Amino acid sequence: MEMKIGVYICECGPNIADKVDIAKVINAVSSIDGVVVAERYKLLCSAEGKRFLKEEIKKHALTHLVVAACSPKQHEQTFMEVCEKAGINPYLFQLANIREQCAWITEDKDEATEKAIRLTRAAIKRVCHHSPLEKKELECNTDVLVIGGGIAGIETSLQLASPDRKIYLVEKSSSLGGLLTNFDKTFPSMQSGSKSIQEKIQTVNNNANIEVFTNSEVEEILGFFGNFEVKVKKRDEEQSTAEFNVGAVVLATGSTLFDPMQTPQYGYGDLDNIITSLEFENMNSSGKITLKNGKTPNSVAIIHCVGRDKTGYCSEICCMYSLKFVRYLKDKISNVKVSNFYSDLCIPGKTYQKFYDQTKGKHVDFIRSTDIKITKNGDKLNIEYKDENGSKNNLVVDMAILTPAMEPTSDTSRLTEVAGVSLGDGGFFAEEHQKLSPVSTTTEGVYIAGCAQGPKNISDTLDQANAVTGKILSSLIPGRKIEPEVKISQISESFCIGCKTCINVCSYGAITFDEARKISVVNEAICRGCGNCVAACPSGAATLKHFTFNQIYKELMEAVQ
Amino acid sequence: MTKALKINKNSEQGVLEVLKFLLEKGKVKGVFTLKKIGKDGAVAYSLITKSDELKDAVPFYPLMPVNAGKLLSRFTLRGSTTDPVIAVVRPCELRAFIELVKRDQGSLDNIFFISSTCGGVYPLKMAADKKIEENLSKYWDAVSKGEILTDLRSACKGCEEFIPYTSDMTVDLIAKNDIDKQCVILLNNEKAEKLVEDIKGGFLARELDKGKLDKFCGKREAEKKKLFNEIEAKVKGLDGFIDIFGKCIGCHGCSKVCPICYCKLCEFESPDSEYKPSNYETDLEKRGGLRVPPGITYFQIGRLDHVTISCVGCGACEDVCPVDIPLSSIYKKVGESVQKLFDYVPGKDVEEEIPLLTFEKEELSEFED
Amino acid sequence: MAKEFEPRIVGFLCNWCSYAGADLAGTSKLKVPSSLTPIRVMCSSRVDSVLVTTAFLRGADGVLVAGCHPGDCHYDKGNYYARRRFAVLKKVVESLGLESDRLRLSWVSASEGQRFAEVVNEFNEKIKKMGPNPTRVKTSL
Amino acid sequence: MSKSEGNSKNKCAIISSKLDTNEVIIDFLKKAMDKGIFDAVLMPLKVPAGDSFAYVLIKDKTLLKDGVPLSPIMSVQGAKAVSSVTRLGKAKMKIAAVMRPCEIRGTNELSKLGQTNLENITLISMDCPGVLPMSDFLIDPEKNIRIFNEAMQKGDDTIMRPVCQICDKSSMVAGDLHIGIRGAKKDTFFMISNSQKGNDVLDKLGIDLKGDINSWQAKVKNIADEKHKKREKHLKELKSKTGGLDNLADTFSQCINCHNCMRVCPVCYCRLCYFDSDKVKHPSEDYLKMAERKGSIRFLPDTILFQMGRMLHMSLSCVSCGACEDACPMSIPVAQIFSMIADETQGLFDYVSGRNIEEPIPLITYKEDELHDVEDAND
Amino acid sequence: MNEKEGYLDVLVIGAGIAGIEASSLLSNSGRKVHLIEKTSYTGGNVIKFEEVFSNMECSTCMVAPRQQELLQDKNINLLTLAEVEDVKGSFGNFTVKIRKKARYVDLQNCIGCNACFDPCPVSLKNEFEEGLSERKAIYVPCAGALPNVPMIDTENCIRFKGKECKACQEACAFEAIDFNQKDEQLELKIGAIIAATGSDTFDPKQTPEYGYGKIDDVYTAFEFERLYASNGPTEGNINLKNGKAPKSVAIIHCVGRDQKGYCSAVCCMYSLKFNHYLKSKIPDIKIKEFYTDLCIPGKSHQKFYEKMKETGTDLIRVNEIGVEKQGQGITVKYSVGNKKGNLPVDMVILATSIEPRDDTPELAKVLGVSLDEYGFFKEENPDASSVTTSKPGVLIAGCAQGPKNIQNSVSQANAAVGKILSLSKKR
Repeated sequence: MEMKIGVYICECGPNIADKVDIAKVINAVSSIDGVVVAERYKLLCSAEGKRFLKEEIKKHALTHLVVAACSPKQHEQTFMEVCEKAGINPYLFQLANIREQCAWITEDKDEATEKAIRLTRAAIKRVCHHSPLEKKELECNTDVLVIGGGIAGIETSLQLASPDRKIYLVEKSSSLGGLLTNFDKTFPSMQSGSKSIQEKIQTVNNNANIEVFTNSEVEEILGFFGNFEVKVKKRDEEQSTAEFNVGAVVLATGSTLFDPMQTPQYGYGDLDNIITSLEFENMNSSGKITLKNGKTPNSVAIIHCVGRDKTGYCSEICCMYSLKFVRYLKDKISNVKVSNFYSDLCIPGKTYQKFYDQTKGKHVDFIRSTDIKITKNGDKLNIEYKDENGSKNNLVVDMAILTPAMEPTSDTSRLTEVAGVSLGDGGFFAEEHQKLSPVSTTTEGVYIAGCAQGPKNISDTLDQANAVTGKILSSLIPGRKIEPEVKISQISESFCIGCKTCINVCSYGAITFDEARKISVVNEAICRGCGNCVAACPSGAATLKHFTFNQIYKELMEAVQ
Repeated sequence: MTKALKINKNSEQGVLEVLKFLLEKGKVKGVFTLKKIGKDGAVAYSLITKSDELKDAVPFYPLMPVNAGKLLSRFTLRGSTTDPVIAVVRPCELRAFIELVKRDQGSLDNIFFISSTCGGVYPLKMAADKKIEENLSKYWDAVSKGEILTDLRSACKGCEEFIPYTSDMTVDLIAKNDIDKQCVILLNNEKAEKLVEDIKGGFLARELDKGKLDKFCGKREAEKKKLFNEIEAKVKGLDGFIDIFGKCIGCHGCSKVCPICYCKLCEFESPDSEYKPSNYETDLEKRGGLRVPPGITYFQIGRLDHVTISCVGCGACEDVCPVDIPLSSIYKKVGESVQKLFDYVPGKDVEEEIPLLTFEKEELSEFED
Repeated sequence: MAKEFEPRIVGFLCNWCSYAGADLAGTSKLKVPSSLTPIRVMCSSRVDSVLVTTAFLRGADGVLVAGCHPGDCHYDKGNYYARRRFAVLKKVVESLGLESDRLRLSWVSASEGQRFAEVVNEFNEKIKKMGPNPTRVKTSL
Repeated sequence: MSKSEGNSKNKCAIISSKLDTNEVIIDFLKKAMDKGIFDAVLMPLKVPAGDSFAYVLIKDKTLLKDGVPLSPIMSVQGAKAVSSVTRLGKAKMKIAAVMRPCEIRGTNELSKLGQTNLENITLISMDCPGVLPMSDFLIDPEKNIRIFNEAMQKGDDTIMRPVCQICDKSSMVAGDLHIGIRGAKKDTFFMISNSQKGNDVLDKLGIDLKGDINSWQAKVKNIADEKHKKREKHLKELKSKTGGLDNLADTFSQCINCHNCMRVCPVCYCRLCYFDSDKVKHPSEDYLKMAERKGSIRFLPDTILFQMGRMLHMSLSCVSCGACEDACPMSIPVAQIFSMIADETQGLFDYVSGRNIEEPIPLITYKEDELHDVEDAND
Repeated sequence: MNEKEGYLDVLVIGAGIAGIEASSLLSNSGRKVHLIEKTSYTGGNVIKFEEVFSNMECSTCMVAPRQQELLQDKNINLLTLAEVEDVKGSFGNFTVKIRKKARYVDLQNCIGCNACFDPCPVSLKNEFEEGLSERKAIYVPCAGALPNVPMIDTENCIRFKGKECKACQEACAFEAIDFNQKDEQLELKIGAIIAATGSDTFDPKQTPEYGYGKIDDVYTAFEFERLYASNGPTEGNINLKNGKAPKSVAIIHCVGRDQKGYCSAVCCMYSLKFNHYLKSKIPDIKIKEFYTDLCIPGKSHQKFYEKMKETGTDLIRVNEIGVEKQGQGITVKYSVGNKKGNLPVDMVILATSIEPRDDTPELAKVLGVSLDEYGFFKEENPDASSVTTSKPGVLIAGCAQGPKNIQNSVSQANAAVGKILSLSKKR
C-alpha cells in the first residue's frame, strides 16, 4: 500500500510560531516523497487540536503521522492515542521536538527555522521506516515460591496466600521460624519474640494455600516472570524432588552471624564465658543466665561491632539488641554491672533513643573504645581497650557477650545462580534499584525481602515482606495477562552466529542461548528494550524495534546535511 | 545504417566530451564511469555529478576493479533514480547487469549505457604492482591494431563477446587505427540520438566494420581454444579437479566479486551447509584424513551449478583469487557448455527468460534414456 | 568569504537523562547552538559505533554521545558498555590519524539543563575552531 | 607488559632428538596416538598437487608423516580450522591441533566467542619463524619450500611476511603444549606445558617436567624484545605513511571491496558481515545525493567505513596473523594496519587477544571506574 | 475486616516519593487512586536533591520518569493544592471530604511555556529554593517541576489584593489563566487511605548557639542542597554571600537532636554526601565534619563513608559545639572530651533533624489516628510492620511515620499497598 504521510506543525501559541517560520518549514517538507499534506495548527495538544488531527487522518487516509511540536516527554503519548483513535497504528507516528530543543533554545529565527526543518525532515524520513507494533499479552501463573522460612518468608506467605494463589514455602532447615525463634523479646517494645513467631508458624501450617517444604532446597528455577518452573530437592529420609510452576519468586533467606573465630583478639572459643549474641539469647530464653561454673555473673561486658571491619558495613541492629541484652541482664540479675564497649552508637529512628535513655543509668556503662582484646584473668575475663583519648585501659568482668556482624546466609551465592539475580554490597542480594525498587531484582518476578537484602530489624523486615506482597499482588493478578514491553530487540535466526556477546551485555537475562541451533533468542517477556545487545552485536543480527538501524540512520543523514 | 557521432579527439577524450556535455546540459544527473582516485593513481568506478570531476575520469582504462554490473545492481537495487544517469561499461559488465535485472536485482530505468567494442583489461595484479600506466600505450596500440596482448587477463584473451548488445551508444575501438585521433560513437537508438542531438560535432551514418571484427574474433577464438585445452589437460576427472582446487583457501572471494552471485547469504555459508560434528566422525572413519575446513570442492561444484547458466565470463573471480586458480577458464568452459544447451547468451536481451525459469515440451531428449 | 562555518553536530541523547536534560535546557530557555541535531535513543548503549563512524565519514562535523552518569543508567549498566565501545571507537579514529576530537562522550543528567547547554556550546566552539570535517568533500572514501 | 609474560609460569621437559622440528613434533604426535592420548591430529599437510598446504584432520597414523607443522605459508588460519571442527559442539574424539602461536591465540579468541569448543582439543604450538607471503610462494612452490626451510634454520625472517617480521609474540604459549627450539642446545628441544591438559599428556607419555626452561625463556625474550623494537619502528613509519584522512583514503584507494580480508580473518566469525548486510544498501537517490554533495563519489562508497567498522568490531581480538594481507588481491598492507590498530585498542584494556582463555573480551565486561579520559574529553 | 463489599478506590495523601510509589503500584493493580498533594507540584523533598546517597545518583533522573508516568496514569487522579478536611466511615467505606484550592491556571490549557512569569510585577522569595532566589506571584517552584503548570499565590498577587492587574493573563496565549476559578469541595467514596505526608526539618533558629539566621554563610541542609542543585538558584555554584567560593566548610551533625530526642537516621549520610558535593565543585576545599555518633547503618553506607574519608575529609567527634562570628569570618568553637578547639571557616552547614510536618496533628485528627510522642504518625506496633495504624484501613508510609531514607520510605509505600491488597484478597 502506498505511503501517505501527514505532517502537522504546532504553533504552540507564540512558543513555536514566534521563533520558527512555520511557512518555510511546511514549504521545505511538503515535497518529500510520501508527504501528502503538511499544515500548521495553533495548538495540537488541545482538545480541538486532537479532533483536528483525527479528522485529517481520516480525510487524507493517512498511513503515517508526523507532528512537529513539543518534546515526546510532553505529548508523544497524546498523539499516539490520537493515531489509535483514528485507526492507524500508534507506532507509525513520529514527533519532532521543535519546541524544547529548537524554538526555546535558539535565539536567531533563521537558525531556529533551519533546525526545525532538519528535525521535521528527520522525523519524516524516520517515520517512513516505522513498522506497526502490536501489544503482546502473556498468560501468567499467579502462584508464588518463597525461599526461606524465617519471619520474612512467613509474613510474605501469609500475606500472599489466598484461594486463588498458592504459596510454596521452602525452608532449608528442619523447622520454620528462622533466627526469631531464639528471641525471648523483641525491641523496642520488649514483646515476646518467640511467642509471636510460633503463632505465625501455626497459621502457616493451618493455611491450606501454603505448601511448606522443610529440609528442602530449590535446585532449579527456569523461565521468566509469570512462568517460572521450579525444582525443589527434599532432604528427608528418601531424597525426592518436587516440581511445580509459579509466577514469582521471593528470596527471603535471611542472614547469619559473623563467626567470631575469625577475630581471635576476642578469645571466643578458647576462653570460657565468652558467648555470641545468639548464644546469649538462647541462654536467656532458657531462663537462667549463668557462667560456665554455674555461678551468676556480676559483671558483663557487651562487645559491639564484632567483625564490622571485616564485613565492611554496620549491621544496624547490634547496638539496639545490645541495649536489649542490658534489659535481659537487669531483669534477671538485680545488681549486675554491664559495660558496653562500642565505637559509635547507631540507634536510628524515632523510637530507639528513648529505649537507650531508659536503659542507660546506674551500673550500665557505655565505653567508647577501640583495639579491644580479651584475655584470661583467673576465672574472670580481662578486657583491654583503648579509650576515646587513645589511652590504654582495662576492665575485669565475669562474662563477655560478643555482638557479631550480620552476614548473608551460606547459600546466598548459590541462589544468585539459580534465580538469576546478582549479589550486591556485602554479598547480600542486589536490589533492582537501591532506592526506588528495594525489593525487586533485575530479574523481573524475582523479589527479595528481609535480611537477605541487607541487615535490618524485624519491623523493616516485615515492611519488606509486605512490600513484596504489594509488588506481586499488583502485577500477578488471577485472570489478568502480562503486557510486556513492545519496543524490544529481536535476533535474526539466519544471521546470528552464536557468539553470545548479546547475552553477556544484557542486564536482565532477557537473552537465552538455543544450544540446539547455536543461536541467541530474545525472551520477549523479559526484554526491556534498551538496545545494548543491538550495538554489541557485530553482525547486526540483533535489532531493536522502533529504534532500528534504518530508522536511526535516516534521522542521522538528515542531521548531517 | 546507424547514426553515429564523430568527435575529433581520441576515443576516451571524445567520450568524456559527451559526458561533460550531458552533465552540463543537465541531460543526466550523474555519470557512472572509471575514475582515478587518490595520489596513487588507483582507478575505481565512480558516480560523478559535477563536470569538472570528469577530468580524472578514464572510461576505457584497461582494468576492471569490480564488475560494474554488480555495482549498478547495488545502485538500483532499492529503486532507480528519478533523474537519468549514464554509465560507461564493458560488454561483459552490461550483460552481467542485464542478468541481474532479470533476477530483480536492479532496474534499467533512467540509465543510459555507453559501451564499446572491448579490447579486454589487464589483471588486477598489474594495478596492485602499479604497472598499468607504463603499459597503457602498448594496450591502445594493440587495440587499434586488433591484436591480443599476451599480458591481458586470460578471461579477456579468450572472450568472443566483445561487442555490446544493448548499449545505447557504442564506441568503436577494436581494430580502428585512428582511435587516438578520432572518436566514433554509434547511436543505437532514438534515445541516444535525442540525448546528443544538440552537441557540436559531426554526425554520420556508420556500422561497425564486420570484416575486421570477425577477424579479431577469430584470434580470440584461437586463444580460447588454447585456454580450454590447458584446462582440459589439468582437470582430468575428480582428481584433476581436486588438484586444481587444492590451493583454494576457501575465502569465497570468487563468489563475493561474481556479478551473478547476488545472494544476500551464500547457500554455502548458511547454517544448512555447516559441517556437523557427526559428519567429521563418519568422514574420518571412511577416509582416515579430512581436509579442514571441508567442502571446498562441494562449494566450487555448487557454485558452478548455480551461476554458469548466467556466467558472462568477465573473469572477476580469477582476478581476485589469492591463490591464482584459473577460475575464469573453468567457468567459461562449463558456462559455454551449459549455455549451449539452450543456445542462451547471458545478458544479450533482457526480455529473454533465464532458461531454468522456463521450459519447452520438446527438448533435451539427449538427457533421457 | 560567505557566512561563517555552521557546524553540523549529531547528538545521540539517551531518553532518560540526557534527552530530559536537553528538554530542561529548553524549559529554562537557555541558549544552545542550533548546530546540534538531537537523536533520541533509549540508552547510550544503543549507540552503535558503526553508526557514529558512518556519521563521521558522511561529513558530520561532530558527534556527541550523551547518557546518564555512570551508576545512574536507567537500564542498570548500559552506559558502562557504551563508554567502552566509545573508547574503542575514539582510539581507532585517533590511531588512524583522524580527528578524534570530533567525537565526544558526555554524561548529562535530567536536572542538568545548564550543563547540557554548556556541553553543546563548548563542543560547538571547539568544532568551529576545527573547521568543517574534511570527510565532507573527500570523494574517495 | 613484557611480551613473553604469558610464558613466565611454564614448566618444561627437555627432549633430545636428532630430528628437525617438524619431525620431532610428528614423532611426538605419533607416540601420543599410539598411546591413545589423541584419536586424531589436526595439522597442515602438503596438498596432492604439492603446490600448497592445507589443514587436514588425520585419524590414519600413516598420514602423519606427510604433516608439515611448520608449513611455509598460512593458507588457512588454524583457528578457522578448529572452529569448523568444533563450532557446533565438542569433538567426540581427542584431537591434537598443531598450529602457530597466532593461530592458537585466534582459537582462544574464538572459544571466548563461542565459535570453538576446546574440551577435547589439545592445542600444540611451536616457536614460529613466520611464513612466506602467499603471492611470493605461489611463483614457485617447490623452490620456495626449500628457501623457507633454509631461512628457518638460519632464523632469518627477512623473506617472511611483513607482519611476521614484526611479530613479537612468535613464541607466546597460549595453548596446552609448546615445542621450543629457541635457546636449545644442539639436538635438544623444549617440551613446554602450559595447562593441566598439557601436563596430563606429558604425564601419560612418561615425560616429566623437570627441565630448565631459562635458556629458552631468555632467548625468546631477547627475540621478542628485538622484534618489538622493529615493530615499534615499523608501525611508527606505517602510521605516518597511512595516518590522516588523505593518506588513509589513498592507502585503501586500490580496495575493490572483495572483502577477502574479512573472509579469511579468523576472528571475523559472523555468518553475514555487517558490511554485506542490508544495512549498507541504500536507495540510488541517496547515492546520487551523496555524489551531488561532493561532485563525485567512488562507487561503491564506504570503503573506509568497512575498514574502520572491521577495526571497531574485531581489532580487540586481532591476533596479527596476516591472513588478510595474504588474501588481498591489491596488496594493501591491511594486516600491518590492523596490527597497529589492535595494539592501540587492546592497550586500552591491557588486553592481549588470545593470550589467556580466561580473559574476557573487553567489550562484554566493564569496570565502574575506568576510561574517564574519554568522558567529556576536550582537546 | 473485609473490604470486599466496600469501595476499592484508595486515597493517598502526599505526592512525595512515598505517595508516588504507592499510587503507581496501586494503579498497576487496577485500583483507582486519588492522590492529593498540598503543594502545586509532585515529588516532595526528593526533587530538591541533586544527588542521593550512597551511589550519588542524579535524583531528578531517578524520580522524573516516575512523576511523568504518574501524570499520564489514567488510574490516578492527582489533586494538587488539595487537603483532606474530613473523613467518615471505616475500612472499605470511607467518605472523604477534600478541599481543593484554586490554582487559577487551567491544567489542561497551560502548556508550561512560563510566558506569564516575566510580566508579573510582584516578586518575592521562593520558598522551594529556601528563599535563596526570587519568584513571582504566579510561578512554578523550580524549572522542570511537574506538573509544569504555574499557580497564583493569592496572598501576594496584587490582583487578589484588589488592584486591577491582568499582566499574566494578557501574557498567556492559551487562555489558561482564570481568575474566576473557585476553591472546590470534593467528596470521595474511598476504601482505604495511605498517609504519606513526609516530614520537615528542624528550624535551627531554635538553637541560637549555631548562629543560624544571624551569621551569613551558615546554611541548613536544604539550603545547601539547593545551592548545589544544577536547577537551583545558583545553577549549582557553591558560593558565599560575597560571591566567592568557600575555602573551608564545617558540617555540624545532629542539629536539633537533643531538642527532638531521637536520631534522624539520615543526617550522617547526607552530611557525607555534602562532602562529595563540595569536593566535586571545589576540589581543594577543607572540610571538617563535627559529629557525636556516626550512624551509617546498612550494607551500602560504610563503603561510601570510607570513600569520603579517602578524599581527605576530617571527622571530629564533639560533645559541645557552637558557631560564632569573628570579624568577617566564622569560627566554630567545640570541645572534645576535656579538650577545646576553635576552627575558623568560610561556611557552616547544619545537618538539621527531621521532624513531623506542622499540619500532622490536624490530619491525624481528621484521619482518626494517633500520633506518637514526637508528633509522627503512630504505627500499630513498633515491633511489627510499621505501616498499619490503630485505625483499620488507614495506613502510613515514608517520613510521616518517622525519619528514614528513601529506600525505606519506598519499602513502606509498597508495604502499605501490600497490606491493602492482601486484606481485600482474603476469603
